[in-house]
Amino acid sequence: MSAVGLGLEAQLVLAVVAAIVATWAPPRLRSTLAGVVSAAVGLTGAVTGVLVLAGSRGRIEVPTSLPLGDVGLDPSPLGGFFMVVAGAVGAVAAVYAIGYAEGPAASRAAWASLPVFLAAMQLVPAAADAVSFLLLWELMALASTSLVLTDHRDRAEVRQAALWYAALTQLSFVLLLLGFAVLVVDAGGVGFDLIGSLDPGSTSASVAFVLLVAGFATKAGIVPVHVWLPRAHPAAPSHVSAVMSAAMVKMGVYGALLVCLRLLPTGPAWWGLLLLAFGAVSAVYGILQASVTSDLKRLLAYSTTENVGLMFLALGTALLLRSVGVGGPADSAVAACLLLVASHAAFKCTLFLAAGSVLHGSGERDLDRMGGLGARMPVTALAFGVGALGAAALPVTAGFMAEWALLQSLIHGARPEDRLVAVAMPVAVAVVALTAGLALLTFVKAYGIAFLARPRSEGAAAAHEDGAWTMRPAMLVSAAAVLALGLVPGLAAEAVTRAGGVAGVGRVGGAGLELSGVGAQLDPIALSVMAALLAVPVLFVSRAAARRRPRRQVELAWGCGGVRVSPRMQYTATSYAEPLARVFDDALRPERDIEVTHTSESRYLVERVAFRQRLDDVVEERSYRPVVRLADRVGLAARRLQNGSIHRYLGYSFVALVAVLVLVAL
Amino acid sequence: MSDSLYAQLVGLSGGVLLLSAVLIVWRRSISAEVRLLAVQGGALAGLVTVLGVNEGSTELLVVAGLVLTLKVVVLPGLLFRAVARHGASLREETPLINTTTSLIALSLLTMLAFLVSRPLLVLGDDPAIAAVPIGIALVLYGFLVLATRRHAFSQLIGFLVLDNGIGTVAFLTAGGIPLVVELGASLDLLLVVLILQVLTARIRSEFGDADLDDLTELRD
Amino acid sequence: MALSLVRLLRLIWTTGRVAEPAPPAPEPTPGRPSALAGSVQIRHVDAGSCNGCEIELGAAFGPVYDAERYGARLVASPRHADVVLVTGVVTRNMLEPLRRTVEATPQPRLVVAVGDCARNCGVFAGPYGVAGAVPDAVDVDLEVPGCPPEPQVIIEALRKVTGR
Amino acid sequence: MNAEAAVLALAQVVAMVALSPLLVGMMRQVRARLEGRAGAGALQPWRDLRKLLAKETLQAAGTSWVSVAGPTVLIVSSLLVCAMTPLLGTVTFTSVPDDLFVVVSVLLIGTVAVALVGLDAGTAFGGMGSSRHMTIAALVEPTVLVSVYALSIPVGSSVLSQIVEARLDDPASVASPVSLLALLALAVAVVAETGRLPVDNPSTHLELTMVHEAMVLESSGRDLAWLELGSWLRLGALLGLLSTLLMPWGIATELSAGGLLLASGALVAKIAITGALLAGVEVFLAKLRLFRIPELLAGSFVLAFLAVTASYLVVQA
Repeated sequence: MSAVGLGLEAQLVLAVVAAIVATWAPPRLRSTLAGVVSAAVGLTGAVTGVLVLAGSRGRIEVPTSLPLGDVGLDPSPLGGFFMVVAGAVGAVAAVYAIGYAEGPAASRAAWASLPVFLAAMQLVPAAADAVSFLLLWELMALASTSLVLTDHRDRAEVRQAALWYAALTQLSFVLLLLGFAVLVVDAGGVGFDLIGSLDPGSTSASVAFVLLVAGFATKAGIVPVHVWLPRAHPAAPSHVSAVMSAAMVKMGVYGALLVCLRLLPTGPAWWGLLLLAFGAVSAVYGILQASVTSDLKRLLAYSTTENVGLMFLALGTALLLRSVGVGGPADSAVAACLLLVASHAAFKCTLFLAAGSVLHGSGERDLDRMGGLGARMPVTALAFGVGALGAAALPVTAGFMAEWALLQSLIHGARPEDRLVAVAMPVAVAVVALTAGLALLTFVKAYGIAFLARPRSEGAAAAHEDGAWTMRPAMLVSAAAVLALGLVPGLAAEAVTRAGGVAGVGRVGGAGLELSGVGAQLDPIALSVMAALLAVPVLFVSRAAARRRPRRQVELAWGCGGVRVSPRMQYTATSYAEPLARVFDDALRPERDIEVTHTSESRYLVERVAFRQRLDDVVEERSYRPVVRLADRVGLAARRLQNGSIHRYLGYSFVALVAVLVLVAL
Repeated sequence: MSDSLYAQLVGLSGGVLLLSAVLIVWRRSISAEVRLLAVQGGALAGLVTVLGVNEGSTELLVVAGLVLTLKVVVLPGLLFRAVARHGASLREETPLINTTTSLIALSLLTMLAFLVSRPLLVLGDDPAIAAVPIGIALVLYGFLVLATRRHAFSQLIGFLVLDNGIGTVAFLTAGGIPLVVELGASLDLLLVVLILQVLTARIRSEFGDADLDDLTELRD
Repeated sequence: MALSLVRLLRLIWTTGRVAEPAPPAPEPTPGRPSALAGSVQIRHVDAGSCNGCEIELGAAFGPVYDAERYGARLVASPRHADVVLVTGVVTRNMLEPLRRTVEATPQPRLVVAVGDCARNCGVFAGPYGVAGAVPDAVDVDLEVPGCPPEPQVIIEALRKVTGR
Repeated sequence: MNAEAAVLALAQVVAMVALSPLLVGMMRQVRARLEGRAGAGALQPWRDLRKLLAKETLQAAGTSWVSVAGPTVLIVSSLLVCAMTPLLGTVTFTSVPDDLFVVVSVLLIGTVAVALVGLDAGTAFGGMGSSRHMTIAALVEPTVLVSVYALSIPVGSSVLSQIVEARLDDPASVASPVSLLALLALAVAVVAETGRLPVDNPSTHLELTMVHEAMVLESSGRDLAWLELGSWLRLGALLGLLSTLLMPWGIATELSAGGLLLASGALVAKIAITGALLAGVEVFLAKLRLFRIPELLAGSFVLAFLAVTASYLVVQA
């Protein structure tokens, strides 16, 4: 058996072992043992993925007792790329969870679900045919639902979230089932290679494309089917949120790439336009919601919608450009999409783990109640800071390189001759720019309000990060990946080339990235060296000045001479985003409520002012509520049909039988 | 006239047409909008002149002169007088959608105009044809103003922008609508303006305001 | 707008320079911190003034006297300031804020008491709301007499610090 | 190639460090003269800087390393922008091209550094300034990138030095509608980024109206010196870039002592003209209400978008 095949089998075996260990180990050792084996599952996945990317192949068949046949696994380079991403995130999160898991998160069920979830997720991109893909997909969905439910006993919103998640994830499954069914009927077989030989120009291909992309978009959290994300992420334990956000939603992106690059590679222009449009809307909507929310994990969840939107936008650009025969920029767009996947995995994993650490150390998830955590949780602050830089796409982090590649392909994709492209490209540039700008604000807010200034609550004041020794190294490793992908993106160029099947992505200088298809290159190390050299004279002058007059600590910050200085006078996350919320009033529709209580003596004197602001998800409010209400009403109406009388039920059956017979006769 | 100069002049007048329309949407003060409308009329007259000189057509030059008198002198003059009667500080304070959104909508409408004019490309690669999207964009801008402004004067201005857009498209594609048609249409417009002016003056003297939202109550 | 633009342009054109010619520079105060040569940022604290001194101070920084030409500038934060310029008697409510403001100013710093009230309570000596004159609250380096002091006098004091 | 680029970058950094304070001084002087005042002279910012470096630096209890490092990060990012933008010449490093996206991102590092400094002290005004500053920065971004997109279409590259060289070769393109619209949009963006009127009033003392000033209220001594110099350098580099795009003449396309000298003279003249123009215009402007600023930025965005459309029309004609 080849090394790849061995790796695939090892993941399955290790997952089973981990589940058994989690079930049987004594509670005291459960987290450690199950965590180590789960990490091994992730690590094996990552190594297998690397092997696949390095060029080796391997196929295994896992017998099942289902009539559909065996599960066939044969990862393509594209699948290998996603295996690396999912495996690495899984391993880091599992190590983190050893220290983090406590209470319900350390229960038997939770620890047994995690390795199953990881293995299923890592094997989804390895599936060689539609049936295996769907089976693994469903396993991943079930295991993740069980993980979201971890905390269901203590928090009502967890049950609510799990319900939403289950409903949408099943919707996704149904859409995929239908989509694959259309393709399989056309191709006469379930193998991906067989499906890949279909003609993408046919109507059925377009139907399948729409169904499949809709299904994958649901998993990926694209607007308007993103509503499970901001509910499930805050509900799940943080390491699970990290895996779901950094790796699982990527399976939606993988699916879209699978359809667009492998199964139906040369589609018409409107496919690209469709992806681009939904990507653009998701990117802007996601980051807009993220920028005004003050629940840290909800913020990160919306930022995931934003990033997945950018990935879809990149993919859509690639398809659109390919359909009009613009090869170089299209290849860079695919590369940008893959770079976005890798960078988002790195920084979102870091951010969720750090958010978990904050929750663990201070008990707070509301940014409005945090503050001053930098001094109390230095490692968390460092990791979150690096992750935030990545999410804000600032040099020299992973996010920056990915967004740079995307913008390069957009700029060089300009084709005035084709008006569709000519209109789509500047709109996309504007969308990416607005997204980048808002992401900057969002993460300055998240970092600045949580980690700087003074604590806004007792929980934040008493925050600490001792204990749980595995959390810190996990966060640091993840943060290091953010920097590494940003500093030496050239090293990932080879992987991206193989995975996307694209040309013109190479290495330049030390480990800089070159997009020769669009004639652009950038070496982040050289940029950092330049910055360091320029910093030398500045630091020299600072030192000289400091020698003459050293820095002096004073007791109070300047508060206009005020005598009362309370931490409540600081800006909060809500007030920080207030100007933005006002600018985008029409899109966000916040509900504001100001209540002024006057003193009893005079109505000119104010006793207290209460301000309340509610920001609901507009999409959810407008499009889901009516559906849910309708379902409720239909349900009520249906109750009249079943009144418990056996005669009536038999009557229904009889009527149905007659109806069928009549239909057949016709 | 050399080809490149011709192309540049067409581009220039097209640019002024478009820019003045953008500024009309941007500004709140109605007297400023009227001034911009005059500038726009001037640009339209300039465009017609350029086309006329290029084709050596006296008829077009005459039309240019008429456009100039009507759209730079007569119409803005009338509007100015009306605005002055209402007090010079007349402003469109609360359009139905705020200015920021209108401006964003403008950029999308521009792109739409550019996109829908794709079939016109078969008419040739004359600079005049390439500039047709500008005319379509003006029509769309005019409609936007017409649909989103509350004040009767702003609506009138939107209507005039729309008319300029139709004129631009017509001149660019057909080398000009026949003189009679243009004259007839312009005279119609003049009539509309006069009637509206009389009406708003009456409404104003009766109700003290010309805000269209308040006018909806007149039904009852 | 177009009209007001033209009008403003004409105003600028016809007005020209209103700043009066600079009087000769005074002798710098002995012991003035050499770091402050040519550039002095001022944080103004109204510790309980009748606003007479504020009017004169406003005039000193207005176009006619133009204190800025000597390198003096009003700033918003004591962290940016070199001189804390205090006007008025120190009321009880302002005692602590005044001390804090001086504390918040980085070294080298000077405290300038402007007006008779600031120097010795002036006409406001004695009432229960007054904690005392400025020297009673903080160390004063320079005093400007007058009730209110004329802009030239205030500027002269500032020029002694900037040395210009 | 790289050695020449290094020399040029060094020359640009030195020139900008020397010139930016003078530019700010000159702009204040222009404003003073238009207001009928005598003015402190163009050298005043240099005097302020010297004094700030000699003063004590205070640090309030509870502030973190951000307050210490932020000012340095700002100035280094500004210096990096000066080194990368084609101000004196168009010779660039091969592996770090003066791609406008990279330049903008480096600028944003500085923006973020100042915003965090504003939040660090935990004062009400610091947070307020930081929030406003980031809101404006976020909304400016689309205008900047779309106008760059418009400028890059005729050249086929977003590398600034190539855009400038193309403009040198074809001076007529400078006056084309595409270029004028894009530059107008970019100018509004620069005004917003550098906190000039009508977006922010750099000389206000009223905390509630502040944007940039509110964030640095807590900084003193050399921290303040770096923050001030950093934002002056930013203003200088952006005005320099704008004027180079508008008037590309005099810039050195290859490295020589004479060319560099000529380019320096040209740069001084260009920056002086644009700076004086900006200061002159500012006299006629009042600060906009914060919630009117999005209108201004949306307007500039439309201009940028029109520039893109115009570029398509031009390419076709």
